[in-house]
Amino acid sequence: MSDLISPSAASVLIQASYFVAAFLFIIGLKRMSSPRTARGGILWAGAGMLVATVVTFAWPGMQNYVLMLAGIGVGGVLAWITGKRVAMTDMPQMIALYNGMGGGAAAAIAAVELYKGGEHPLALYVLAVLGGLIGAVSFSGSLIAFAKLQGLIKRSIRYGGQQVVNLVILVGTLAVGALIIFNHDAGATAVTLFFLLALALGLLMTLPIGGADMPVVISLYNALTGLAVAFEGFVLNNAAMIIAGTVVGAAGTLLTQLMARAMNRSLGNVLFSGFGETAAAGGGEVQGSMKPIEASDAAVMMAFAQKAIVVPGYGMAVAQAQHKIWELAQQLQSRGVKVKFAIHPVAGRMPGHMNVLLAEAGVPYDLIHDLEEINAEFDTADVALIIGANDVVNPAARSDRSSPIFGMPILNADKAKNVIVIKRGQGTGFSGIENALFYLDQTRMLYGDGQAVAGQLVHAVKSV
Amino acid sequence: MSDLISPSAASVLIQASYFVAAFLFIIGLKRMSSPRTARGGILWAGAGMLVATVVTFAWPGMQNYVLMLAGIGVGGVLAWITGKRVAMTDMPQMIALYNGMGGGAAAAIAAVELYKGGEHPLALYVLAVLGGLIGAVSFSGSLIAFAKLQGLIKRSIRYGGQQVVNLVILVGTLAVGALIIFNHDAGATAVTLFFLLALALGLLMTLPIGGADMPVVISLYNALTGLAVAFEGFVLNNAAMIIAGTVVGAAGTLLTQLMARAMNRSLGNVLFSGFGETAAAGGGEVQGSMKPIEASDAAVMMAFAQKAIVVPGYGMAVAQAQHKIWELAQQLQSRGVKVKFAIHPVAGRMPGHMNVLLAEAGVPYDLIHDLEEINAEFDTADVALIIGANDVVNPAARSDRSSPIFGMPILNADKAKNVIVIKRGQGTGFSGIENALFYLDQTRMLYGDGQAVAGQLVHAVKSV
Amino acid sequence: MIDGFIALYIFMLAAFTGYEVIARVPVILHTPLMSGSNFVHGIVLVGAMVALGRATTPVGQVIGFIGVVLAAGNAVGGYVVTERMLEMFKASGERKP
Amino acid sequence: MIDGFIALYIFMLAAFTGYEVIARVPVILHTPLMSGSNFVHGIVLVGAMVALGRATTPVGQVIGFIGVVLAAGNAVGGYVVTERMLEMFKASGERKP
Ligand SMILES: NC(=O)c1ccc[n+]([C@@H]2O[C@H](COP(=O)([O-])OP(=O)(O)OC[C@H]3O[C@@H](n4cnc5c(N)ncnc54)[C@H](OP(=O)(O)O)[C@@H]3O)[C@@H](O)[C@H]2O)c1
Ligand SMILES: NC(=O)c1ccc[n+]([C@@H]2O[C@H](COP(=O)([O-])OP(=O)(O)OC[C@H]3O[C@@H](n4cnc5c(N)ncnc54)[C@H](OP(=O)(O)O)[C@@H]3O)[C@@H](O)[C@H]2O)c1
Repeated sequence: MSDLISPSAASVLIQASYFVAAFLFIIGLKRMSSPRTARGGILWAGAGMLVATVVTFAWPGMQNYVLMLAGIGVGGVLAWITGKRVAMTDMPQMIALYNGMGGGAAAAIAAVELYKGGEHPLALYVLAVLGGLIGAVSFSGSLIAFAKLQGLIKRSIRYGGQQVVNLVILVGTLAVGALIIFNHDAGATAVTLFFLLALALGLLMTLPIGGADMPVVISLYNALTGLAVAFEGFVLNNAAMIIAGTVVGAAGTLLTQLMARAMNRSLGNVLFSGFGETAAAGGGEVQGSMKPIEASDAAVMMAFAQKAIVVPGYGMAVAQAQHKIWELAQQLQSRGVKVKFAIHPVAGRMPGHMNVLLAEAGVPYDLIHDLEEINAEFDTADVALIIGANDVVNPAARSDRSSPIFGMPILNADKAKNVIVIKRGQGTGFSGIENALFYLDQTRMLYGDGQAVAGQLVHAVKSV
Repeated sequence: MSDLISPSAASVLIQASYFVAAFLFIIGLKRMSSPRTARGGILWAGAGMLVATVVTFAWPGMQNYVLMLAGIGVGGVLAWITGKRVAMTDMPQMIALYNGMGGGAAAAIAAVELYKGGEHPLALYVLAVLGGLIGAVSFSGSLIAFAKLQGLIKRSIRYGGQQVVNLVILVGTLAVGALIIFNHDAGATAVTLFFLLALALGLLMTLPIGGADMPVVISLYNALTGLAVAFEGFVLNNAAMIIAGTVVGAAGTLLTQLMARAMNRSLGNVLFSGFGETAAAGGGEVQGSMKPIEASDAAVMMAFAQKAIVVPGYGMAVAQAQHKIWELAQQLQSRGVKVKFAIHPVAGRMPGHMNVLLAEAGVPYDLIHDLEEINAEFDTADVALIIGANDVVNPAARSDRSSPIFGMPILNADKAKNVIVIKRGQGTGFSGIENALFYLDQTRMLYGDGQAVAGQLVHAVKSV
Repeated sequence: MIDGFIALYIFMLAAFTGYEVIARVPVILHTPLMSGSNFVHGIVLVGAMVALGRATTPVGQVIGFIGVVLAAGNAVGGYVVTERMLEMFKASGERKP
Repeated sequence: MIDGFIALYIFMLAAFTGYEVIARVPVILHTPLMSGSNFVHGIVLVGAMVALGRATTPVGQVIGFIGVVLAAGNAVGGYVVTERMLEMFKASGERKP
């Protein structure tokens, strides 16, 4: 195809297409950041990507077209299949995986250029090396994040002096990088060593971070991949990469901060000071006892309520109970109960986790309410049904200064006339602390796996 | 000074300073667009301007330094004095004036380059010509806007076929511009003719637009000047001009739309369809009669109120009554009356007009409330004191479909127990229509100039 | 190569654009937006294609090929996942087919 | 001169930046912000200075001089007016000296 077009016409076409792609990416991201227009946004960005990819085949003086098509085929088909098949609850790790691949690709570009060597301006070498470093860290780090969330790595590996070791490796990587920058004859060994060190750095940085902090870490690596792509864009003199990469780098940085803030943590805390240690169990003693209830009794209670508020949490995701819960809600609605869903901003393990799950189950989003919208309404609710939520309804956040979650706004489920809590046993939530809500007079515990219990409730309500 | 620095060091210094300036401009605008940080914004932007201006003296190979300093001195000092002296109510026309000067400067740059001629890429000529056209239109147009708001031009000059004439002139200007672009030997006559036509176009486009539409028009010319500056920045290869100009061009375009929307008009309507015709008097008949009241009686009514809401409008600006009104409010406060100020988004003749005036008089901004905040409170107010407002409290906007202001949200002053209206006589407001509020049973008219009447009220309240 | 200061300008402006475009995004869109921006840097594919296309040594070809595979995975996977997530954000009216 | 496509990119990014930076500005800031952005295009002063500084003919010098006068008026006037307007936006607490 590239033979049909004169080199200069091809290059104007390519440049113009890249311009259009960069424009569409920005428009797409803009639309994706507002709920009303979000669905269209990905289509715009996708169109940009398609245009940019297709015209790149016309780049003058290229070879290896067969390899290129094969590569796109292999990578594209695998990603397509896995992306289509993955369950909604497994989204975060898939994002980590695809993001890591992008970082790896940026590192590969850097490797190709650095192995090639040659006389280039200093700035170009600096950018190639930095982009390679960041890309490689994002690659191996994202793979670890994937493995942790997928349950392939179960423990967070920690040892004394870990941060010192990581710092030493970072310095070593930078030293080898500097060697490559200032001595263009450093040779293939140095380049290989550089990338091995960078990959090790990403690995070791990510291993100690707890699985629950992963969404923030993934978002950070996402921003880093953007930056790596931008740097390699400068190296290849490719404006689309520069702009898309930088835009993602900046947007991703902000997003990372917003996510950390929504979880009531600082980014530094996620990455370093705690290095992923989930808060140690703490907080004051709890008075009273937990009072169990049977599904049939809970069903009666709900069936005759005027208004019920459902509070889903991480346990609903684990149990995949969202479909059953929606069935239950519909049952209740058909009996005239007013049902609303209350979603805490950090319920679950990723921002918007519950929204995505409920949306998947078909819950219309006008039944779903934010913390600010619904908190005043618990007063007037006859039943609050807590399913797999714990920290986000813990009143200690309001009152107990010594609690690790003190200060986090919570859903005021304790204000409802009756509270029913579905969970498997005495397990604590993410923060590992006791929950006084479970011991209140109006609270009843409905033990069991979320999905199973919800199924029982559906049956029981039918036969009321 | 420029002799002390080697050309290349100077040019890096200049480039770096321009970069810093562009960065500071963006940060400054960002801060100016939020009330909390607005005051700092102009300082950041100002610092950027200072840096850019000072380093420009080091530009290699320049002459005419004396002329340059003289020019900066003359323009700067005159602007400084007028800017410091102008009354707050006259701000819009001063903004128009300074903006016009910027447009004129961009046109001057284009003129210098075009008179010089020479072989340059086509794109450069196109940009020089377009920037010159836009800058010249903005220059003469802004001067007309200034003259109108300053009261130097009293009538809006209109005649049949006006738009056709303007279109012909536009086409003519573009034709001469094209001649200059494609024939570099077109010579000084063509360039002179081009600029004369462009200046005439700005003049003729602006003359028919009514004074009250001027804020929108000024904002539009502001955006255009930005664009002209950006284009001339491309011509001079000056990145600071390109970026600052484009940013202002885009920000100004959005601002113009927002302003037009806040006035419940479309931009096209302001510029073309109405070409500034203020809405013809219309709307239904009004029942009842206007009932006058004396200042002393009005003072008693207010002094014994629990809660009074002051609604200022354009008449307060005309009468410069804001200081007296604040004195009155303080008098009332010291008698235990709860006083609030209610500001409609388009009260007065420019967005934020009333806020600036009240701020000038020293009214703390926590007493000042937006339409959304305060509208529910009129129900509980004993007195609504309307001073020089008319359209923004006209209930026809709520109920009368035939009214030209139908659909505009208004301040619900008619819900207050008593309404006192200060105005000079039977004059209508901007839209030229009757106001049913003035005929309501609970409304009393307090005739006279705003400032004088407010003074009488202050006296009368003191002696209650 | 794009000249130094121009590169800086582009970098600054793109960073401002990225930052401002997603400022004030609601929490529920954090994950889809993370996924969407993840997709956008899949543009690295065009760079990987060029790197592979210009590679002449076997090492270059192998690394270039790996780069293309990874980049294609980023782009395609990012798209599919984002699209699936955003597809779910519908109001009750839209749901009934 | 900045190369064509790069110029386009800068233009696009600067336009996005300008647009996004002031999106969602409250009505009361419309006039000060108009004045503030009016000040920012006062940067035309540096262009006018260069145009005058490189002018060799009397015509060029006269027009260049006019340009500098006008541009300085734009920059200085824009600053003074904006600063005065923004100076007034204070809460009641700040007012008492
Ligand atoms: N959303 C985010 O982006 C994000 C990211 C990282 C961390 N976090 C943190 O995660 C926490 C989220 O709070 P949350 O209230 O949603 O969850 P949570 O506090 O982690 O509590 C989850 C509860 O679900 C129960 N559970 C687990 N599996 C279950 C199953 N199969 N069936 C029924 N119940 C089950 C557990 O008790 P049993 O073991 O007794 O069943 C546990 O008490 C917050 O502390 C937040 O800061 C959030
Ligand atoms: N804010 C903006 O950005 C903007 C821009 C353009 C247009 N507008 C339009 O302007 C209107 C603003 O409404 P508004 O209620 O503020 O004003 P208005 O409807 O224009 O009414 C002003 C009233 O003030 C009275 N008045 C004039 N001079 C006075 C004096 N010296 N002392 C006392 N009263 C005096 C006039 O009546 P007398 O003659 O009887 O005294 C007149 O009825 C809206 O229609 C709006 O759409 C606003």
